[in-house]
This record gives sequence, structure tokens and C-alpha cells, in this order.
Amino acid sequence: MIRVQREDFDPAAALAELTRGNHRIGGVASFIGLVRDVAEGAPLRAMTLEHYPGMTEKKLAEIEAEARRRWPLEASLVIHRYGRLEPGDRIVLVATASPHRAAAFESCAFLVDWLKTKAPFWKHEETEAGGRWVEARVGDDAAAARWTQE
Amino acid sequence: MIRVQREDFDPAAALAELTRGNHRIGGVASFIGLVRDVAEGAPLRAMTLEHYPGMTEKKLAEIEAEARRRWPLEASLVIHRYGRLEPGDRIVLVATASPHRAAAFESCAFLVDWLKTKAPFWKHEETEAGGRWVEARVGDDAAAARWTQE
Amino acid sequence: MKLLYFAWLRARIGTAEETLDPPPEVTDVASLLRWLQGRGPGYAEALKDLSVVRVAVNHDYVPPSHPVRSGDEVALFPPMTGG
Amino acid sequence: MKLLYFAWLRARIGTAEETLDPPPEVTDVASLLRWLQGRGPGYAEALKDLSVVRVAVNHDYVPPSHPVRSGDEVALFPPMTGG
Repeated sequence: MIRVQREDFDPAAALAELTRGNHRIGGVASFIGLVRDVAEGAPLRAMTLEHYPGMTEKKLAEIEAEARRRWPLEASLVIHRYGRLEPGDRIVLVATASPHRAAAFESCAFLVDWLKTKAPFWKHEETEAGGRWVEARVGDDAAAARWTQE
Repeated sequence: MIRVQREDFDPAAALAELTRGNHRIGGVASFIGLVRDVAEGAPLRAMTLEHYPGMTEKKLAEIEAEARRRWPLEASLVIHRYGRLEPGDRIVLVATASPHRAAAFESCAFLVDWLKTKAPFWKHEETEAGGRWVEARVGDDAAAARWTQE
Repeated sequence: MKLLYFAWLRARIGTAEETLDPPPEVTDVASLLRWLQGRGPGYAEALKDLSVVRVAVNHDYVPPSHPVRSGDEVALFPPMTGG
Repeated sequence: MKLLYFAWLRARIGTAEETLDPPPEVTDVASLLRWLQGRGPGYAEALKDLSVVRVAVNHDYVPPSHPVRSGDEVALFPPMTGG
């Protein structure tokens, strides 16, 4: 399931919903991304995530479908926020549930790496020095590239 | 933090407590292990986890300390239950929080692999055919061995 | 043709969205970008380094050789920095 | 010396915990296991295949060569199958 939204979300309720009544699930791996309080070494006041409505949902659904082709998943969930966020705020939740723990872990890491590099989100950071658009990092691309070399 | 207990736990409250007020955390990886409804192909009625009180807590604390030596973690948590559990019940929660998502993912997978093979827990399964002690699996040992070859 | 601009491309071009009617020589993404570069100083500035410009046509990422047609939705944006 | 047995070792030996006073020739884990094997049919059955018996002395996993002393807590159990 894919949700792209401005509002905060409740990880507990989301995880409970994901596994409810499905006793084939042996492991649930999840990742919660939070806004850190530093940006390139300077204190961060806030960040704003811009996205491409319509395309965002489409790409996330494609990525989720790809994960479900690669791993034996019983359930999966991506919640991604946009808009203005402050340090400590939740940005994203990715959760995958499988009979086997390795499949849950790998598919969750796969989805997070893709989200960072392939989903149409752009991050604008506000520090005391002013605002700036974050540039793509080589490390993020390398993390996502791992998955296409297999 | 290590908790070994008979009672169920609330993953939401545990995760919220883990990150509260710490704005250096950029990613929280977690794993929830659940009781599946099959055991070697037969329907599972229940399982009982036996443990070695005193040694369990010691080994879990050692494993957690090792994870914090290997990765830059801001927080970590292992909750492991013992006693009789039924399909769908929670068995274990492992959560790690770091400024960086890769450290969170890797340390969480590391802890889960160790728990499966090095923590003094033994699983007894009840099916229609009767009860049996689960034997250690080669796959689990291989998963744990990955971490000692690095 | 509907054009969408995101992040610093939007800021430099000065609009988030516009409907344009490119000339017949604009047949693919590469020729569309060349034509847009000549539309004014904001466009020239935003599109001066095409190595940091990504393009989606009708919600799919596409290479410069991808054809564009009059009914398409074409989005220009920097490399993604999401999550 | 305090002996603890877990899982099917406990079931076969028939007790979870006992305090024993081994003879002087029991100096390490290997000689302790040999001595225990001779204590009765339950012990013999539980300890017939030592490749599936693990040992902890005072809460640490140890190899067969590890020394044992009178005040030790020695636990015998199968390979762990936790989580």
C-alpha cells in the first residue's frame, strides 16, 4: 500500500494494520526516516519536501510491485510525507512483511534505497545561513545501484 | 536496552521511546518477529520458548554492545519474549537508530541474526502430531556467520 | 504541451506550470530543452547544465531521445533528493 | 557444582537443575560430560551425541577443554533455536 500525504502518520497503527490476521508472516522489517537537526554541519531549522503529485504515487506503486516480484512478501507499506517538516518529524515509513526475515530485511532496504534516489521528491533545507536545495549525493546513487547489478 | 519478558509488548511505544527528543537520528530500522502458523509444513497450534534466565540477559547485552561498537548508533532496543506463544503473537522486537540509514539497517539485521543463533533460547512446537523441539538450521548459522567474516 | 518545473528549476524559471505550443522542429526531449533554453534568461539559467536536469514524460523518466507530442505532460526537475 | 539442563536435554535427563559433586578426575567440560554419561540411562541417552550438546560455564559458552571447578554453574543445552 502506498500513501503520499502532508499529515503525520502513526507507525504503530500502520504496522498493526499490515500484519493483522495474517499468520503466515514471520517477520516484519520497517524503516522510519526522521528529520535530523543538522544539514551539512549547520543547524537545520526546517526542511520542505516538494514532490510531483500523480507521478510520485505512480513511481512508488511501481517500486512496491517490483519488491513484491523479487521477494515473497505477504504485505508491504510505504508512507511518504511532503511539505514543511522540522527536526524530529517523521518523513517516511517503509514496512515489509514476509514468512522469512531475510526477505523482509532485504526488501525493506531495497525500497528505502529506491525512495531516496528514484522517487520524485526534492528537499529544500532552511538553516541560519538561508535556504538551499539539497543536491543528490553519490552515495545514494551507489546504494540504489546495488539493486540493479544483481 | 534489553528486555526479556513473558508479557507482550507495544512496538509503537517502544519505538517512540527509542527516538524521543533525539534529533540526531535520521533512520530507525526495526524488526518484529511473529509466530507463524506452520511448523515444517504442519499447522502450528502453539510454541513455547524456553530460555536460560540470567545468561539470556547477559548475552543480549553483549550483542547489543557489539552492535554499538560496529555502527554509529544513537539508540538500540531488544525485547525478547519467552513462554507459550500462539500464531500471530509477537516474539521479538529489535530496533536500532542512527544518523544514517545504512547503519540502522545493518545493525538491526546483525542483531536479529545473532538472536536466532547465539541467544540461549530453545523453541518447542506443538502441532496435531504432538510436540517437538526445533532443531537448529544451517541457514541460520550461515546468516550469523556472515558477520564474523567481515 | 503541458510543462511542469520542480525544485530549483521551478524557482529559476519562475513558474511551476505552463502550457506551451513548441514549433515543429521540437520532436524529442533534447530539442525541447534546446528550444526552452532560448525562451529567456530564466530558462537559460535553469537549463545551462543539462547534466543536472531530469525529464519525465507522462509520469515516466525518459532519456533525451524520447519523443514529445503536443498532448504530453513534460516535467523538468533536478536529480531526486527524497526521503 | 550446579548443573542446569535445557530443552530436550532437560526432558531426557528428567530434571532442570541439580547440584553434584564430581570426582577429582573431572577437571574440564569434556571429562564432566564423560562422567555424566555414566550416571544413568537418561544421561546416557541425552548425551550420546555430543555434537549437538552445547555448554556454558558461568553464563559463557565454552569449548570442551574449558576447566570446571566446584563452585561453577554449568549449563548443558542443544544448539540455540531462538527468536
